[in-house]
Amino acid sequence: MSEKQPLLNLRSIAKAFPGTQALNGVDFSLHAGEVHALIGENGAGKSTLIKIIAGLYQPDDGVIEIEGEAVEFHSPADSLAHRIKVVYQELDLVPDLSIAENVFLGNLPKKAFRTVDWNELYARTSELLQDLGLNIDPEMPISALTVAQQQLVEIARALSRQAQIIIMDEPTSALSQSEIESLFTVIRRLQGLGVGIMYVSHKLDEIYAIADRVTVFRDGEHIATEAVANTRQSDLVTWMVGREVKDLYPRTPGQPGDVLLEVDSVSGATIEDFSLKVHAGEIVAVFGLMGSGVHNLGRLIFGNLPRTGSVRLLGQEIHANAPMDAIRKGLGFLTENRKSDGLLLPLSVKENITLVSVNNYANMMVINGQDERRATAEIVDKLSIKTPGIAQKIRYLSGGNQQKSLIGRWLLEELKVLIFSEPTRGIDVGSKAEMYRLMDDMAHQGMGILVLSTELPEVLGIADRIIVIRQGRSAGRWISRDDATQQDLMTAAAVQLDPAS
Amino acid sequence: MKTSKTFLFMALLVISALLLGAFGAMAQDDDAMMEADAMIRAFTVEDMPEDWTLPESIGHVTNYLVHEWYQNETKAEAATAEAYGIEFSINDANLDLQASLAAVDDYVAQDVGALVFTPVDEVASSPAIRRVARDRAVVCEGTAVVGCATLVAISDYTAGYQVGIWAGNYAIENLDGEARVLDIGLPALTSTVARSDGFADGLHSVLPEGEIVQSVDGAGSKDVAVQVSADALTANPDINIIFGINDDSALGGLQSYIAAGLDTDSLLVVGFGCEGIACKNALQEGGPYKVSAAMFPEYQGLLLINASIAVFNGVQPPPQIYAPSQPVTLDNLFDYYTQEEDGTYTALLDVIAEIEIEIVDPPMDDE
Amino acid sequence: MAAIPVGRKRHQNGAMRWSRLLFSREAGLVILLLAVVALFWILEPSTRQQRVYWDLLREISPNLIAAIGVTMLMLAGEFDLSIGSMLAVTGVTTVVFFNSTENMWAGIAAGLATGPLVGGIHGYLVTKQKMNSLVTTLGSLFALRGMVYVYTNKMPVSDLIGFWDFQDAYYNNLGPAPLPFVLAILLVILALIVLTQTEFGRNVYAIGGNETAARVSGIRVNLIKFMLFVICSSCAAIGGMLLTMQTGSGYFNAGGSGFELIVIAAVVLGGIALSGGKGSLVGTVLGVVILGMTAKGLRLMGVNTNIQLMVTGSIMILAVFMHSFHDRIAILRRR
Amino acid sequence: MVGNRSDSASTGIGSWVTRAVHWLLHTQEGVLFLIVAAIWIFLTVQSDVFFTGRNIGVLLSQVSMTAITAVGMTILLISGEIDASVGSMQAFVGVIVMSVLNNTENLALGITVGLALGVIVGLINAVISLRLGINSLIATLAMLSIVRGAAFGFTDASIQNTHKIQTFTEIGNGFFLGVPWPVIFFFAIFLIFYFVLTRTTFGRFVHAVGANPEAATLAGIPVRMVKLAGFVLTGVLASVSAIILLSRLNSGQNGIGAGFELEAIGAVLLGGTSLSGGEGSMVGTFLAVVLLATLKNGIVLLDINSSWQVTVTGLIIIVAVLLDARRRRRMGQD
Repeated sequence: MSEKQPLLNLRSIAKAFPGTQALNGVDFSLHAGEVHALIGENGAGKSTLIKIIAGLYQPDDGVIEIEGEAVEFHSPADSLAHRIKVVYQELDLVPDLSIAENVFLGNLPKKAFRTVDWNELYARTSELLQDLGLNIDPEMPISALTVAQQQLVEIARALSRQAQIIIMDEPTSALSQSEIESLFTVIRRLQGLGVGIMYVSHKLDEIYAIADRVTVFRDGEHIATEAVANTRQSDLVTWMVGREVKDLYPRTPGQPGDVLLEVDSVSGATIEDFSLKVHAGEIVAVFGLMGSGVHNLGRLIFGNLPRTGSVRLLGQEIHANAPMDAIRKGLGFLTENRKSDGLLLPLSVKENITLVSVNNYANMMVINGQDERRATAEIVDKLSIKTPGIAQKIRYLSGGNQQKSLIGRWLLEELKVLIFSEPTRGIDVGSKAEMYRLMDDMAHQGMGILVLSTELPEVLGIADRIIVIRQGRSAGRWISRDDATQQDLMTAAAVQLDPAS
Repeated sequence: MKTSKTFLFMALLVISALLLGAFGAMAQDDDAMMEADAMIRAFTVEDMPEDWTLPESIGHVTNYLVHEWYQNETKAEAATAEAYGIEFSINDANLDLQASLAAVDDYVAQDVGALVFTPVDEVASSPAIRRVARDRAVVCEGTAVVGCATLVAISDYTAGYQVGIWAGNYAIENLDGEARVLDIGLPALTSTVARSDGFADGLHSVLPEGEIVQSVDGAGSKDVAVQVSADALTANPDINIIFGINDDSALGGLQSYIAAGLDTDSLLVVGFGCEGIACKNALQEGGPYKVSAAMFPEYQGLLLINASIAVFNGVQPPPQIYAPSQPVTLDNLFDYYTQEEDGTYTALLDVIAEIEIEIVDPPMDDE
Repeated sequence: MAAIPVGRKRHQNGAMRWSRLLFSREAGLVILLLAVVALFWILEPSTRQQRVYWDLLREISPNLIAAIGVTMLMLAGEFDLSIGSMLAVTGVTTVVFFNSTENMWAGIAAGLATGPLVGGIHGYLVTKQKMNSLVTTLGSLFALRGMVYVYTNKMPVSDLIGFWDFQDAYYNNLGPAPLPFVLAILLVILALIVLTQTEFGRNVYAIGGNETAARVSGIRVNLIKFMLFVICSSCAAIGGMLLTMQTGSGYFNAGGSGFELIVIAAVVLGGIALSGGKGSLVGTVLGVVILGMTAKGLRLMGVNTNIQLMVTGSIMILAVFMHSFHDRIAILRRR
Repeated sequence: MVGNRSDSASTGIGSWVTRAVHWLLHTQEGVLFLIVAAIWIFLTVQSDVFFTGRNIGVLLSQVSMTAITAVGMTILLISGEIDASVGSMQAFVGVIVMSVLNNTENLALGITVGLALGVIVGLINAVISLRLGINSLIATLAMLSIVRGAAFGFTDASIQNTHKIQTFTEIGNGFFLGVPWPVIFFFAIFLIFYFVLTRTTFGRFVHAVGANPEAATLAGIPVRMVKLAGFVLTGVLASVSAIILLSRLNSGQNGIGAGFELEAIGAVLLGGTSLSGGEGSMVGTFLAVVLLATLKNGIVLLDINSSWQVTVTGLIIIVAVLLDARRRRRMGQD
């Protein structure tokens, strides 16, 4: 450890919420010019810690020290005053304000009578953005930017406050590989300027790429802090899940059966002329970068977006624009946006799980409560969803358990093919492994699985056959699991794709 | 209840003082006023003085045209104006004070010869009316507003007093001399307060032990009246007289009485206005609704147009031109109206014009 | 990737701004207003006089002033339904103080003070107690109106002293312009400067656009919302003061015929999104004028009040549809 | 989560009591129930006539119109939409049904026409909100004006009862086994839709489309149809209220129903239904409606100045929302 005074030092921080002890006396320190990664499964207490540092929560116990001095944060303003800036996972931008106003939000340059100094604002924003390699008009509304550009605006916001401590919460979750690379470049530059960066992520490879030290939390406890160079990936995983995860990708391919799903020259949204087939007992993956259209593909096949071309399930045509028809014929779709497109947050676990299949427990529209509860309980058991009861509101479950509930929603239907769009986005390592095992099981039971993903290790680990999608078209041929290499897929996906545009 | 009475009284006092102040200066010549009053009661243009000119247009700002009273009255105004060859138009404020005052401005912008004004609120309309009345003939309808050249209205207190006497006598003859009254009033307007007061005083003049058991605010509309009277009737199921400051209030009270499952044989309902079909039908049914203080909108419409013409010609009428009122019952209804085949009623204007009214003044020293 | 000189960019933006203006919501509203005026010009001869328009400006002044506060509040994503009842609270308070203190300024001060008082209560309940503002102010719509009813016993409170200056001010003019409208426009300009040129104003937009973002950026969301509730009720109080001048009395039922709905309709017509963060005060002004002109035109034509309602309702649907259509075009243009 | 273990262990009365206490203290319905109970006890002590069959009958039949409309509004609000046009519907349906009855003397026809009007206005609301994509609050506020205008366009006078159909008068004023018919309608409608909302797939879909329309679409639920059904249902139930009101007033009146929408929506919100959709309770609506009616009834029974009705209604709304907000914060929901 460095002998220098740390920029930020958190000692035995504790925070409880009704029913849970979110943090139980954890420590964390951050030095100038350091990238210190914080990892842990969902529910480990990472986001609670971030919110405490940001001044959104007040700790029940413990000390926060900035350069050796104990401080108390009563509001985000206090935290910002100590030049701490959090770059949140879910982007905190105001869509209808200009880029410049977003960068300087809460801190606009002013002239006489507390009016905004627009010239100063735009000039300084231009400078900051150019520093980050972003050459855009600061007067444009933020909604005109791509997600990656918005991410950079968030970082520009941190720079605008001359933050000396920047906390990045899952900064790469919406970025493509090349965009991640340019983010890392920015991080290294900030490091050189003496900024301390707390880097929160699920992606272990990123930690090896960028971080100096790593701290692991589990269930609100501090487990370990080590120099990254001295740790192996398997150690990290063991610390996070509290046991050894031998094989994250348990795929044991079986013999593919008949063709179940046939997608023939489908076009629509950003997709042009895309075809694929999924056989029984097979896991097929479509890999693409963000913006490649890989997510739209799922919606086109499922009939949630207008399309041309044909989609057949067991030879039967699935109508465009009618998810109902797809479901009736045995096709399911697990969306990539769990919160916005999947969960019914105000409703119970039961109601979320039986959303699609509720008709099966109903006679003349009247629901048989007993049947429904029994079916739900079976699913909860089978997927080992952690919940105090099936009547619990789903908003209180962790991300992984929410995702499992959403899968459970489809398991109650007699499906032939299930489309998984980003099956493990935002869930922790332990749940990931369970998720993959589940997909493997489903394939062995004769279902066809179609995975749409932007995560390369996942695609390589779980799929039997892979195709790459680039700018809405298939890029290259089908590759079998055994022939696929990280290099090939990345090249196919990224070539000709300008990250900044 | 005591404080509210005092309050009412104070307000009445203030308003009368204001009225007196406004008209005091002009009250030089009673004879001239009586003459004006007589001229206003003329029936045709021929009966009017030869040197009078007719305004090109007359506008009427009403406050609640949904009500049958205003519909029948404005119909009569329109018919009279048409007979005279005057352009007549109506603008309805629909109980919105702002809209009412804006409508006054609009008539000024249209440069109407004379303005008939029914206030949404008598006090709040006064500044606007005073301003407009400086160079324009403004005649108030129903309720007095300071600034109007004159008011065309019945004597609310008198009309209430008359039906009060009628009700008292009825109670003596048919209700064993017992009168326990539910008063469905409207405290917002002085005219409707005067109706309730007149009724109570009239009743007491023949039946001193008669009792106003409860006074509720029916807002002058049937749905509110039904609601508030239903609760009042459960609190006091022995009520045997319902008085309403208009027919809707009275009929609403009756409706609640029926819905409460009470015996309608021992009930008397006293209405006010009898301007529309509802009252006349109810009288003919022979149920508990036996009497209403009729105000004859068909004749008031005519008076309003005549008064407007008089003021337009610079004549100073008395502060109030009393329109006829009369307790009507099934016995005398057809003295004043004939019923047409389609069920509608036609007013017999010449009979109505002959009704003699003796104004009863409210006691001023009632504390 | 060379940096573009700042100067050139400015220039470019000038052209961009003009095209933005041309395709803005406000441009659509101006066209709608002109269409309404032209229609009445053709149909009703009396609308061809100047004084009709001066009358119009005078009569919409209370609504306009109240709409300023509602706009600012709605931009931050909150609501106030109680403004109609505020008119009565202010009026009655003012006149009661006229009569008891016999001092005009004391009455005016007391009347205007009701704004911050009621707004402060709303602000406290919404920001500290985390109550939903729509339901809270629905409650105070009834509570305030009821208190006025109880206090006045539904009798108008008249100015017994006779502050004629106070009453005349409503009908006085500054040059050709009605005094109330001059006041309203001054307040509009002030609010416009606050909203577009000060940090406070930009923070209002930020809160409405993304409250979490505003919060984590150190913007004191609760304080700003509290102030907006105070501003909104105060604007309604000023509106109520104008009505008190016009009527020379405290009317218990002032604003009781759906004043809040008329104002909110005008604000929505002006393009303020119900979800907050979007729209401009200029739109609100146009919205108030369009609704006022429609009502006035129909009144001058002698159209029945309830038919007026139908026309107003249809115009609202048309305008809101126009806005949503405009939003879609704007998204297309951006692509 | 610790408590659950002991719940399953303790059986019978113990767990029942625990659950009842939880309901009373930790739900909006429970809080409302406690307020209603307190006021009922107070009024029973204060007034001899309050807790009599007749007064309760009056109280409930007074509120039946608001209640029936509020039942539809609860469903609509849970589905994430709102209908402000129900106030004008009271006038519009009233004048038309009365005139149909007068002209045809056919009760069934009159009621059918009334319900059909509910369907039509509901459909128009649905088309404007769902098809044109206009926020339903704004769309139906506009419809509030338009429907009122239509009522006035139909007739400028109130329409008196000239058909004298006895059964029609019974609808609003009659009794069945000593219980007023409006109360029977109200309870029947409440029970039916309580069942529909909590025990049927339609009810489930209503919750789903309100909670997350996109998720509902992806689950194969016809979101627009469900919302449309909500609009139509609200329209029809507003018509039912209008017909009962018509019978009680015995005449079709143009001016009635102003502010009725605020009363109905206010009751639903007071009952704990969320403005943002997905969450709501029919029982809460029921209790809220009864609470508001009790206040009005009590104020008249105690012969307090009726202006207090308005004040107290407002204050109760604020207090109930305050309690709910505090409860939510205690539960850590915000």
